[in-house]
Amino acid sequence: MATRTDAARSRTTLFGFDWLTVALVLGGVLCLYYLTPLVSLFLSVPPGEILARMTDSTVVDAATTSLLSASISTTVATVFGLPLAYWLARSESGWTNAVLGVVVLPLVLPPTVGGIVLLTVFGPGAPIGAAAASAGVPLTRSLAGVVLAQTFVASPFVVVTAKAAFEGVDRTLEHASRSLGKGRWTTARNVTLPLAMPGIAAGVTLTFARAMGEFGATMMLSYYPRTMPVQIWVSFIELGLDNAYPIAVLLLLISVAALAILNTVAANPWQ
Amino acid sequence: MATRTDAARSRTTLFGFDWLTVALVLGGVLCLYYLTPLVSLFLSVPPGEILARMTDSTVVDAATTSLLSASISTTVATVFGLPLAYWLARSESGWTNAVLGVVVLPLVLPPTVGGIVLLTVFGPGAPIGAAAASAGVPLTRSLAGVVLAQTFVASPFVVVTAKAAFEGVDRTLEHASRSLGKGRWTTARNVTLPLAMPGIAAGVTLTFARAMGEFGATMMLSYYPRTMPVQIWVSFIELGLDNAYPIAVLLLLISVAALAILNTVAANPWQ
Amino acid sequence: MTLVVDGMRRSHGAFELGPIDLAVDEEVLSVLGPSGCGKTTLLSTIAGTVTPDAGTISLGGLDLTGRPPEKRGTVLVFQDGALFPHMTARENVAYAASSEKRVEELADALEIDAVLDQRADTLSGGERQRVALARSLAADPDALLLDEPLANLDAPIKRRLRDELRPLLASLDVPVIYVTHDQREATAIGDRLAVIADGELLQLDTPDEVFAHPATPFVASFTGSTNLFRGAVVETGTGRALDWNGRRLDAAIGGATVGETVQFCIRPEYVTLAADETRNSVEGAITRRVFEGDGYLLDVVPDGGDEAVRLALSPPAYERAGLDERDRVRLALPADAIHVIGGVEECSAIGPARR
Amino acid sequence: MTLVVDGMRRSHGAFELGPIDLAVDEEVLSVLGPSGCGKTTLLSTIAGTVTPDAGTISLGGLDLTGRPPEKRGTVLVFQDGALFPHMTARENVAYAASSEKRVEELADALEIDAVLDQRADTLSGGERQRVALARSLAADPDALLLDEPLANLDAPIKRRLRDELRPLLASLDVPVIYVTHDQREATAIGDRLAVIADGELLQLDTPDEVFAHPATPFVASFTGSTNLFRGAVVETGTGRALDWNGRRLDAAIGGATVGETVQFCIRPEYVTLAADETRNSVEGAITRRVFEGDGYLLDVVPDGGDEAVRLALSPPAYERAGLDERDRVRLALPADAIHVIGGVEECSAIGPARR
Repeated sequence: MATRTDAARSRTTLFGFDWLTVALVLGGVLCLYYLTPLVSLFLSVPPGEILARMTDSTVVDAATTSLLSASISTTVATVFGLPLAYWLARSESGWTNAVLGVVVLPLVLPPTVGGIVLLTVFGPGAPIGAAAASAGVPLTRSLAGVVLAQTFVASPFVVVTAKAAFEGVDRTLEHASRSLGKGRWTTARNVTLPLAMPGIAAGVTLTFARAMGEFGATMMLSYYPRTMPVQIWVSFIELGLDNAYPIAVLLLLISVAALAILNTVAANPWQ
Repeated sequence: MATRTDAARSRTTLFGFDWLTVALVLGGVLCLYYLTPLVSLFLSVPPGEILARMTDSTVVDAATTSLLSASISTTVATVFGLPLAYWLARSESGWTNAVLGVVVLPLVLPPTVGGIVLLTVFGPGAPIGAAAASAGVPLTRSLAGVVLAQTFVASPFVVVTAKAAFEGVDRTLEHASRSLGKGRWTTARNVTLPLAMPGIAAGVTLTFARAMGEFGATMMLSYYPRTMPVQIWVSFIELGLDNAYPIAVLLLLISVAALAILNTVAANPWQ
Repeated sequence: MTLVVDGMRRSHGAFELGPIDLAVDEEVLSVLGPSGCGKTTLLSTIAGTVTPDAGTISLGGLDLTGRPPEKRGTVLVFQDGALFPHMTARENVAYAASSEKRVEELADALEIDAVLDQRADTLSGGERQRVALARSLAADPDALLLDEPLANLDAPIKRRLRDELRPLLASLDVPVIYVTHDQREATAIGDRLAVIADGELLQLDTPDEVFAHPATPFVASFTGSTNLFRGAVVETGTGRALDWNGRRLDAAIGGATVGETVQFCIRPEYVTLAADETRNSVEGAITRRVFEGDGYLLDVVPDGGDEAVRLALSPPAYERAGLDERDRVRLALPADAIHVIGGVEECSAIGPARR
Repeated sequence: MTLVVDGMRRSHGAFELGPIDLAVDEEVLSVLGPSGCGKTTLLSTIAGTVTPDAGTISLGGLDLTGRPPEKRGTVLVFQDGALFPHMTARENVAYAASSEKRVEELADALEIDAVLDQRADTLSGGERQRVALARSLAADPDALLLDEPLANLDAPIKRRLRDELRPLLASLDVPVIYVTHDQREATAIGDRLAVIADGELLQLDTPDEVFAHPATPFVASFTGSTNLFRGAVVETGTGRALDWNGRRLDAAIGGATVGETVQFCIRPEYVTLAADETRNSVEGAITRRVFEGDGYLLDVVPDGGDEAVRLALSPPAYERAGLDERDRVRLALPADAIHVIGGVEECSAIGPARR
């Protein structure tokens, strides 16, 4: 038997070895495909030149618009999204699946389509949009429009990530707290929220990063005031690739910062 | 003691009730914000008119380009991404975290920035891009460019989702198979892959959906041939909102189909 | 104060618990049953974390049905302690305590002073359960519910905590329900013992009574009465007796009528080695000998039979007898240790379990 | 064929296993230890799913160290069976079997015919382990490694499978290592018994010998020898004896010298009720009585002492004695049942466990 087994074993090893190598090579190529262009960006432009152009008014304006709008969208998403995430995590209602579908749909919807559907409600031709515009609060080509676009596209991230974080908190702990005489709110504040915090922080970070990078829906809803991704497009189309670099570098650094937060204080949902 | 406890209890209930109501209202508003614009799109346009315009050459060309490019990108992402996902799920190497960071970065990077960094490598001004163009395979303003953009932006989805699926397969089962005399490859084929399949299917679905919707990087790399999201933008900007509806409806239906797949044969990663 | 469970039912998918009727005074009621029998669901309905489909639950005359968990005065102790992992042991106890002084008192009583400032998730299993108990007592429970609190502990720690728990729980003077799947734990801790299987309350009595007179074959098997046989009730000159594979066994027959086939059991500890032929004795060969460390189990197949009789001997008794596998012995089955269970039904507990 | 583990070490974070030296012939070696002691790591290094830091593992003279798991001939049986959930029971067994005929044979032997076409994830705990065993045997193991296969089963099923396992494992004629935290299971199944704690092999001997003469206080405590005391070795006219709180106890002293303080233990099953004053007898009051269902435990504090002596009685013996809590009794501690362990060291097992 030892012989039979040994013969079978060698074959497995040889094949196993090849298979492992092929797998590692394929994975390595993919990683290079992600990494090379990022490194290439920094090699393409002299740092001094980029730094000098950071104070250009287009860069400063775009950065201001993006940071302001993304902060507002993220706040709105968190305030409206956290209770929904908790309900999705804990409810035994038959509706959770349907509601989750509604939350996930904007995640799989192309952002340009998101822009189109938002225009059918908030565009100048739609009743709500027209009413708001005549009240002096135009919902397109305005900061409000940017926030509307970013919220639609980015807020599902905080909902699904916080939902997973709440689910990660053992229900037994909540039951224990309730059974010790503490109400729902005391339990949430002292037990659920502290334990879910890293996951919630991850959701907030992802939502902010997604809002900062929002392009498709914003192009439809609010070409002005220009956010950083829109400004990249405009600079590229009007003045050429070089002129898009400063904002691209800024946004890349913000993405790296978001990644750093995910891997430290927050809980990387993909880890 | 009963009295003290009862007094404390009533307070908790009242507050708990209010808190619950507020939470449900906030969550409900967010759901309405996702749902209303989607419904509104269908209310905005007469179905007959949309149907009639589905055969327009712009619609057909854009749909062909999108389906073809997204299929290629998804295949490439799956072939290169699955081995990487398995390695990320199972390796005890200290490198997994760094590699995962490289995979996640494109997920948090704005797609327009993705387009810019790809241009620094594959653009006509870059060595690789120039060499390819002179060999007759231009990597921008071509189907190749679309695939490059979509792969960069969409492939991380299959990696992170399949990674989670592989992690969901109890290692004990793999150890059991190995201990029964089966090699690495037999184990992967008979145990790991079948059990991870719903999660892998989810990753492939998400990657395909994301590739179909890719806009920011594609705008930079390959304005032509026009994919559906690009065509939406062009129709909207050149001919007005109404002309963007047919493709928007098509893409919305594809998104709903993706969602349906996630909730049936595949494993919705957010469930 | 009495905890009363009245006609409580709860179904979940194919599983159905109840109807359960219980009244627990200021005593410790052990609830014994296999995994998935509904023990935990029973506790959860009393604590209010699971809503029953029917029936009422009351404590000291106050109807608890429908009240939220925090307004019931019932405190649950969970299998792994359910300590809040982001807090220290002290913070866990203080979470439920009315004063810092009470925390110190309980830390003394449960001997957790030394670990009071450790984070809960760094405690060992035994320490965790001590802190969980202290936290539960800090909430001044009107009724205490314990869900397998010792299940995941190593043997020596489990033994020690069990011995400490008995007087502690008795001193609380509130209704206590103690759920476990371990028959020794259940008997050692409970004033009374309820046996549950498949969502049904099979027997509720003192531990001695349950062990001596199991109500069903399942109770007999689950409490370790592994000698479970079938026999016919026959008429003898002086009364009724059992006919077991042609052998006559004297026993208290109870309500069974002549001609009926009944199941009867005798605990292995009550079977003895007999010096010579007496009534209720059988002779046969030892077919299996199992050393369990604190005792020996001998399986003896009586001549002409096929069912083995199991006999438990303490190590000194075994050594005195000087027996070995395949030796022939004579066993006495004392008439007063034979318990007739009732009409024949299949006993599922000893076969491969059904879900 | 012999399985040899030689100087094997494996550390993981703060935990260190080994060095372990073992030689297992065609016999069943039980490995007993508390949770986290390194039992599972030991099996994993032998099976090849964990790489040892040092040492070698060989089977039948063939060096296994460094070989992948599938090339070792060692087959692991896991705690919950590790059945492939997407396959039927039959497909699970066939996965490892050389022929359909072998599947049928094993299904017969392990009585799983009835569930053979059920999906593995619908099986009950007992059925799962039967299928897992069949699958392991189907792979024709050169050595079989079992990792707590009965740990999660209900008592009657566990008892029955345990009784079936003993002859089954013995009939394999390959080295078998059976890991468990249950002292009764370990003794019932093993030809020899290894006790491990904190990654260290404390004792390896026949079960009788480990129970009668534990090598360390931990082994004594973990195997249920709860009477663990300290005494001084003194010179008497006729030889050496123990001085225990001023009492003279005859005992086999072994290597300890006069004046040395030693620990000694006596199993509760060997303590007996004495009729009148003899050598090695103590008198005192019963301070605690624990009914465990299949026996009684009595704690007796000898007059003038503070350490309780525990006595285990079978139910009939207890009933014959007619004792109750607080009654005064005289206990005999037979000289040949007292085992002197050696120099004084702290026994951590009975306190709140350290991690």
